[in-house]
Amino acid sequence: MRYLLRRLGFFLLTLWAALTLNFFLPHFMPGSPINSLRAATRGKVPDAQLKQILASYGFKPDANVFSQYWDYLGNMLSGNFGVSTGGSSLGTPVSKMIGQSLPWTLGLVGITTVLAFILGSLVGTIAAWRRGGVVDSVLPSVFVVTSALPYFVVGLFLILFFTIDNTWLPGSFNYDNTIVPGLSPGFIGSVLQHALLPAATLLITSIGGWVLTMRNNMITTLAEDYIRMGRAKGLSDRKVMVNYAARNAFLPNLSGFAMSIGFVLTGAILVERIFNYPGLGYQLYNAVNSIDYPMMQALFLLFTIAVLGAILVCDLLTVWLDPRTRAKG
Amino acid sequence: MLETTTDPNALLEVRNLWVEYNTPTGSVPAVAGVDLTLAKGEFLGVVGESGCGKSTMLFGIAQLLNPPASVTAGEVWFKGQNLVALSAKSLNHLRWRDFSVVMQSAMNALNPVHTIGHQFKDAIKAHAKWSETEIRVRSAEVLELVGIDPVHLKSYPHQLSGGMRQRAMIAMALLFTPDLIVMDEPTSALDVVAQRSLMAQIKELQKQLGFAVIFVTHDMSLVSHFSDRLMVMYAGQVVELGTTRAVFDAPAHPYSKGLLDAFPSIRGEKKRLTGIPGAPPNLGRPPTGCRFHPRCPVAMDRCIVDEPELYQVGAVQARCLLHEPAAQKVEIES
Amino acid sequence: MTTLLSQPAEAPAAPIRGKKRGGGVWRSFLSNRKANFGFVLFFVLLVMALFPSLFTDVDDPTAPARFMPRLPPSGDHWLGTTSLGQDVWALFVYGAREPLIIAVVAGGLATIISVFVGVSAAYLGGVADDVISFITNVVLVIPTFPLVIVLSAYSGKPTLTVMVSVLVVTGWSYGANQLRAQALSLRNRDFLESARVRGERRSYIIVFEMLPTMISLIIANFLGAALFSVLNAAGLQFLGLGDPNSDSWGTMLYWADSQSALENGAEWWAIAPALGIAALGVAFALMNYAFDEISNPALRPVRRQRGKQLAARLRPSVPAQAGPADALGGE
Amino acid sequence: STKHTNDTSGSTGGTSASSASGSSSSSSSTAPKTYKQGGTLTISNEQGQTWPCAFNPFNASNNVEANGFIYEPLIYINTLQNAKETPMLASSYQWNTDKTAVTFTIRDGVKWSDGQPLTADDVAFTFNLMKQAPATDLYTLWSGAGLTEAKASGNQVTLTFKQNAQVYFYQFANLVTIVPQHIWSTGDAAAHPDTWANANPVGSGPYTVKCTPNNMEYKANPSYWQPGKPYVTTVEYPAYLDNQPANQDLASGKAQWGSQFITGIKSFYLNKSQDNHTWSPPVLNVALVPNLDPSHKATSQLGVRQALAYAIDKAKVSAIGEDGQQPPANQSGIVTPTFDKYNDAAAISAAGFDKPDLDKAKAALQTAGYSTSNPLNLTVISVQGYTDWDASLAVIKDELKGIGINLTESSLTMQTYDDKLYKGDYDLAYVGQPAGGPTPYYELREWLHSANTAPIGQSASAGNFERYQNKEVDTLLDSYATASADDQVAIIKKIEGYMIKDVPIIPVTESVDWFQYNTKDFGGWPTSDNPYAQPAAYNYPDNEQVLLNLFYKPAQ
Amino acid sequence: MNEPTGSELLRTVDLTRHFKIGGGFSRHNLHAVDEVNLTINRREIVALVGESGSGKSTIARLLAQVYKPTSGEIRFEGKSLGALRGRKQQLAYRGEVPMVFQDPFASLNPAYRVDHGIMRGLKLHRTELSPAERRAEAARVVEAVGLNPAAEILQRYPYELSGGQRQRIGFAQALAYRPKLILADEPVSMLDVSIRIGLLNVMADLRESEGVSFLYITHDIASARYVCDRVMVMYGGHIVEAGPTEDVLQEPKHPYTQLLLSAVPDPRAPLTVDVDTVKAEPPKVVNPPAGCRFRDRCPLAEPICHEVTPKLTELAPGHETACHVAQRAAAGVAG
Ligand SMILES: Nc1ncnc2c1ncn2[C@@H]1O[C@H](COP(=O)(O)OP(=O)(O)OP(=O)(O)O)[C@@H](O)[C@H]1O
Ligand SMILES: Nc1ncnc2c1ncn2[C@@H]1O[C@H](COP(=O)(O)OP(=O)(O)OP(=O)(O)O)[C@@H](O)[C@H]1O
Ligand SMILES: [Mg+2]
Ligand SMILES: [Mg+2]
Repeated sequence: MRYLLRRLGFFLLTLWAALTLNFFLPHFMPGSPINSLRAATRGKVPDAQLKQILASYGFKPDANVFSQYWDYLGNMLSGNFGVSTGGSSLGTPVSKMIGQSLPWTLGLVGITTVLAFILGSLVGTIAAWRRGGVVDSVLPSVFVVTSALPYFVVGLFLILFFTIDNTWLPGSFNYDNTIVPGLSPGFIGSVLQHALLPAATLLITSIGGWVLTMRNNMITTLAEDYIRMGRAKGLSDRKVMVNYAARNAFLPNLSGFAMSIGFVLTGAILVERIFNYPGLGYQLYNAVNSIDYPMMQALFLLFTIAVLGAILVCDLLTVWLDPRTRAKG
Repeated sequence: MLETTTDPNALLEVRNLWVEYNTPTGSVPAVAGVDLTLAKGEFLGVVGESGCGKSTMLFGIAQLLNPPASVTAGEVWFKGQNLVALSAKSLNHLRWRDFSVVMQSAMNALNPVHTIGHQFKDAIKAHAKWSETEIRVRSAEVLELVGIDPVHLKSYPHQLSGGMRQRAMIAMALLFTPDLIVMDEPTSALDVVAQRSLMAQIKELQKQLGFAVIFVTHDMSLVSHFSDRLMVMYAGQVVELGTTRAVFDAPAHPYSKGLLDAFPSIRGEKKRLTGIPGAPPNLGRPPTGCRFHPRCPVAMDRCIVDEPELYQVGAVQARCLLHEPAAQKVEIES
Repeated sequence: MTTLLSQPAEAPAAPIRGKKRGGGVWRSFLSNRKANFGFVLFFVLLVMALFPSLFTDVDDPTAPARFMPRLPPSGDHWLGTTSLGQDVWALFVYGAREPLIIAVVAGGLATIISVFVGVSAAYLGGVADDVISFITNVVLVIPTFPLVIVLSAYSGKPTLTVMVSVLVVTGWSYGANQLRAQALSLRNRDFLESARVRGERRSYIIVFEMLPTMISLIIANFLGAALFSVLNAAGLQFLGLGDPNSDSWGTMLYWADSQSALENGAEWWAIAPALGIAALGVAFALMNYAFDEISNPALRPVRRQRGKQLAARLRPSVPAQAGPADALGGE
Repeated sequence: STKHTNDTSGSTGGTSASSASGSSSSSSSTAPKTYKQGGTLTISNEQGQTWPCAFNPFNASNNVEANGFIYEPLIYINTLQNAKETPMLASSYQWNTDKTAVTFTIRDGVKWSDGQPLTADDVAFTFNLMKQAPATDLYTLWSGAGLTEAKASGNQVTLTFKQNAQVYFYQFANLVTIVPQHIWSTGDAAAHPDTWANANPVGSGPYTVKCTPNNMEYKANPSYWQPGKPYVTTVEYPAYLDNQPANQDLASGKAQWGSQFITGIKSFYLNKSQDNHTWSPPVLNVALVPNLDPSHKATSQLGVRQALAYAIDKAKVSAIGEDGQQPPANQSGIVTPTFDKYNDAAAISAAGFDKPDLDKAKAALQTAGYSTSNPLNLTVISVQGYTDWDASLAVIKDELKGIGINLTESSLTMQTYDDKLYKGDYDLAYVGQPAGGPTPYYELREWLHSANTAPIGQSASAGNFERYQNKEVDTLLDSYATASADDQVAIIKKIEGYMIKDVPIIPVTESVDWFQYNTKDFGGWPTSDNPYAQPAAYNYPDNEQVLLNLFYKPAQ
Repeated sequence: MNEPTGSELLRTVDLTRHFKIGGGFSRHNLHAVDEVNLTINRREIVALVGESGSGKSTIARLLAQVYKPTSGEIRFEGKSLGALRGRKQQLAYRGEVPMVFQDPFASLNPAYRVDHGIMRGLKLHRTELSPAERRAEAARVVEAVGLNPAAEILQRYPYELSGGQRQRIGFAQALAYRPKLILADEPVSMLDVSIRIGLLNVMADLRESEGVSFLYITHDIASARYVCDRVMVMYGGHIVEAGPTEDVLQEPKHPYTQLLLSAVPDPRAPLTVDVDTVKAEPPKVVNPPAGCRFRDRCPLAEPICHEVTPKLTELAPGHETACHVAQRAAAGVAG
């Protein structure tokens, strides 16, 4: 339990640190949202008026930084993210914008990431188990290569092949705009169809790492005496592989998985940009481009919480799966 | 070569067993033609310096080799079946019911993420269709047999002390009361007192339950009081084999003699001991002729060329040209 | 707090047994197929970056309107021309330099910081360690790429220096954590205590006793950081957060993307730099993985040799080629 | 690129229902032609963002989605046709003599989409709302233009100003759209008229809307006051996050009304179908802006500026940097052909600015003390992400090298760029003037009036970034407001003289209203022959005019 | 080296070392070494035996100044180590009392050739030597521990040496300083019996030829008997018995020593009866209560053993024991 308490302490401290960073980073950025607003209004509105508008949306650049900081902390903790000051989304509540994108990112990135992790671990397990087989002799090289491919390279080639050279699959958006969202099969099919290429991009680039680490962990684990012991006991191969080897080899991967959520977000930004997928990554890209502080801060917070949450979940899982951590101070 | 026909009394017969490690620099025969017969209920000690192939031989017998090691020649007859040729399925059938294994370090040999009870259950379920109650009863029974409170069935390995873990391992090996238990240095991680107590316990159980034991160690004195027969290995080969007493009283091979001379005694007379000069050979390139000749104090010229076999020398067998029946007998100075 | 995020399994705990010290690392490196392939790839790109004029006649590849726009690949323009009338092959060749500089400089600096932070945290211990590793963990936890985006937007002017600094600022934490774990495992190793008992100073122990034994992890870290830098820099440039006037693969992609090169019959404008970045990334990843294999021999490829077994059965009981015993001096 | 003809007097447009469709060329002033309703039109205009689904016309950042479709102005003023006026919600208007008060007569029979009638009270309410909540006063009518009172009486509304307000007519009549009092005077709308989302807008315009983040679906308003209109029953407006898919949908014919830049438009779009057309009328200037402050040694010298103006091959910049889609600009500062009437082409060619002339450039540079052997190093700031600018500057850089100017481009984030531009912290800047109006006056005033500048270090956000100060120009500009139409042309031409003489800025290309259209199923598009409105979908209230003219061919 | 054999070289006075374990909310004190008084004389090999975790290594590390004592002091040649001032004096002590580490695989830096440690040591502790002399000296000590040819061995990497060779390099390193006392922490535990005896012989020879004293830490009582003049037995952080080797082995007075001796297998001795299963409960050293730490395993435990910690008392000449029962028995005999 102490272990968990300490982790919780770490969680909160990091959250605070991230919040603080979130606050100060954008505030030290030059410029102000007024510029992007000017662009959005195509110069039809005078600057003085733009300032007035921003102020009416709660943007007060000249207020005392520390009082702003306290306000900010309070707002963030109470989930009051304010309204966007971004170019074409001025005045839209940030929570609404995030609410619109979050499901897409969660669905696309979340599912693919977990899928990549599970699939990768599975492939890694089998490769290590069949050590020396044909599969194992080519797998590492293949996955070293795929894990080094940049998201946009894979995305680009998929687009080139599937949407430009052939128009087999849609290369942008989250669903066909002509379909009214709902639980209709057409809509769901469209969503799946649109998710296919970006998901494949994420999968291709992220699965390799998991295959490799799982394989390596498995190899280390397979050399352990308890594996031999499992075999000596006459357990079935599957049981030894899953219950004895994979179960143990998997544990160190869990924390790695949690840490990787941060990198996954990288993927999300690039992939969503390449595939015009209206998720959080895209929102961040826009927010940065239009100096949309409230949006940036909320997204940052969200990302940090995502990573921290993933770490916490993986910690819990580890504690659940590994009795040794329960004893650890 | 010992030309054995299947001995009806023998529980285990190993014939010309070769185990090789396939390494990038070539193949390393870590077990080179081991022959061995084990009777029912017998306690066989296997000793030798580190790296001489004891563990490899054990795993070769139990068919537990991991790549890159594999049995490249030989047969292992156990209860009328050749384990080497057996399919994985029928091998699994024999495992644990008929022969079980206790490994060196109990910390590593117990799966850290499952309770002791769970691991017992795994073993039972793989071989028998017992009810949960039967499983629990039997597990508790064997734990009590080795002197551990059955509450520890619910414990994870890391919650037990080293000695307890070792005993839990032995308890697990006894689940089906097999005919043969193979032990690879089961006490080396323990301290002297705990070691002694565990040895005594093993011996006690063996007497009580009548299983045969192959006990591997590098500490000759450890098995001196417990084993019926002793097998001395050097560089992948059996160099001496005989009853424990006979080997201790009159070691026939210079290597066994050297090993014995390397032990200071706590009671006997205090004299200067010498040990064996040099280091064990690299098994990838073993010396020609007698593998022990570079370190042998009584090596002869022909030892460099001629490869000795196991010769009967009184009560023991020894792999030394000094004991070659045809050759002239030369006494070893002691 | 201190050990919360240290990677339990990944940090190779022991300075590795077997042949791999000093010259050993290099030797093992040379005998590793993946390492070789990665290194050759890297070397080719390096030569291209150092001597671009060997590969193309065009000396100012970014100058617009030197050629007809959107020419298909031909003998004159191996990869065609861009819609701004530049030679794609020339852009590609000259574009190798910046990613390489970023990889080496950013990777190198990040590694230096990692080593410094990681080792001092481990060695200082106590509160200092707690504080340092807390900071490390915060940097580690905060999603990097968004931070990179914000930082590079913050810097205003996307010069190479800015890009490198941003990558260094965000790139050191992972390595620091790993090195800290390794240094911690080394901290009470007998050979360090031996040096302490010998009477060596702290600084000497850290620099001359500890660091040399971490060399393969440091190299691996450098390769990892370089890979991270290449990918992130390319990502940034692709998003338009780089200097659009520089000639770099990431920038090329950005241009290609904004000029719809794929749809407009200048595919190579996008494909070439994409392949270049991928090649550079793969080179680092291969070398990095090779280092894993070197430091953990268990990972090396094994081949099952069933055929040999039969041969062995037929073999005389003593290997024929056995020579005189290995003379180990002194005993 | 395309040759534009300009026949301002002869063309009609607006409410008089043009007969011009994309394929039929002639425009006529014959009786209005009507069409049957039908069809679904898709707009492709890259937004970079999903739709916020907010339709507050006072929200400057996204009122493009509400104005024109849902909310309408009093009078529509067409920039492309010499400020030709079309009465919308106001059927007519009347200035007082000194042009300090204007009275609009509000059209009868106009209904809000919820069935309530639109009255003069609604109009007065709209203007008074701006006074009450200054954030809604987007065009600073109360604070800047001197509006003092907005009063309704009967079907008339009178706006009273402190001074002659003629030049603000464009804003208050054309840009301000009218909202219903019965909605905006209660609840959240009344409490925060500036920030209220207005998710289900009630307007008087031709369409009503149903919005999801990915798509806005505009449906023809059955109770629209122009009977039978709009002809197109449904307009889809998907949220394109990026150019690529937006362009793709245009090229494939999935979308018919495009409003963004397409690289390689010929092969990418025009060649894909003979129904695909483009006509992007220029409206403003993109200029190389020198810093005229004496602290900037090189650029404050006339010789250097002249050298720049002589050396730059605007046609080449246009062709390569802008893919030929933004025409080359004039040193006079007049956007042609849009404002041809004002352009003094003779003066330009007399000064030698009509074509690049390297010799003249070298000579001019020599007067400032620079030459190829003693080159001048200059840095030009531009905005990160504007790849067409990057490309244009690369061309310019290449040309300037030949006369002895080494140009370095410094591509900055929008924020840094603006900061430097406004505060005067640059040598050269590549600038697109953001605002304009129905005559060149609006743009030139921004560029040149000394009221719009500020000392170095202070923000000159009103448009005179180069810090040009010339009393005579100021006087000329100030006299424009009260001058007669003919005098106004003369005034502009005089100002052009200063542009040519002083070279305060060097216009390079003309930014355009991006427009692509497909004539397979839809007719009634604005064309160069019938420029009845600015054609880009993002231009309000022009978009309403287009929407009112479009019709679905298969339904006819 | 001209001091008389047997005069006191090092002594500890109530040497105590506690470790704080657990962090945050629960702090515990682990008593690794408690009030240890021991003496090492010149030209003497003293064995320190005891079960795993009894605090043997901790004592060695305290003496080597790797750890600071929690309380108590160490006197070397009559001077308290606490009184050492400045790096120079510290260095001097380190030169005179080097340590040989337990694990031959871990105690040489794998990144350097094996001469590294020796040459560094010489540079630090024998500053008078020129580089050439240092090399010669390195060769000399390497040969002194029986490694030939020295020059070649010195140029190898640790991985190129066998365990026994490495262990000897450790010794050579210690020897190079011309030390007075070598702290050898289980220097042979990892070695095969055949190699082990060779190293023990090296120790005995060094005492003879160079007059070096040793603190020889081991589990293996038989090997202690083989080379040592005196034996100290540790249990749970306390020294429970100390005395001349033969005395202690022939007449163990502490029940733990007796247990230990009975557990040592000896192929040469006749088979003894099996020891009864001993409940191998480890001693409580975390926040230990007063009393004898062996009492829970002790067949002779009495109520007093639970309350009073027995002190080391001389029960025979030079033979001390910390056991209430033994002390009473001895007193009974005496009285
Ligand atoms: N994976 C391997 N690859 C190559 N050679 C190996 C491998 N594992 C073991 N060997 C070699 O096989 C020989 C026998 O090893 P084994 O483990 O059987 O020795 P052992 O007698 O059990 O030693 P110990 O007493 O140290 O346990 C050793 O010389 C070793 O060098
Ligand atoms: N640095 C440390 N921090 C905390 N506890 C320690 C530390 N060093 C030793 N201990 C504890 O002190 C006790 C004595 O340890 P020590 O290493 O001295 O035993 P030992 O007799 O040398 O055992 P072994 O024979 O296993 O080497 C043990 O319980 C150990 O866990
Ligand atoms: Mg072994
Ligand atoms: Mg110890």
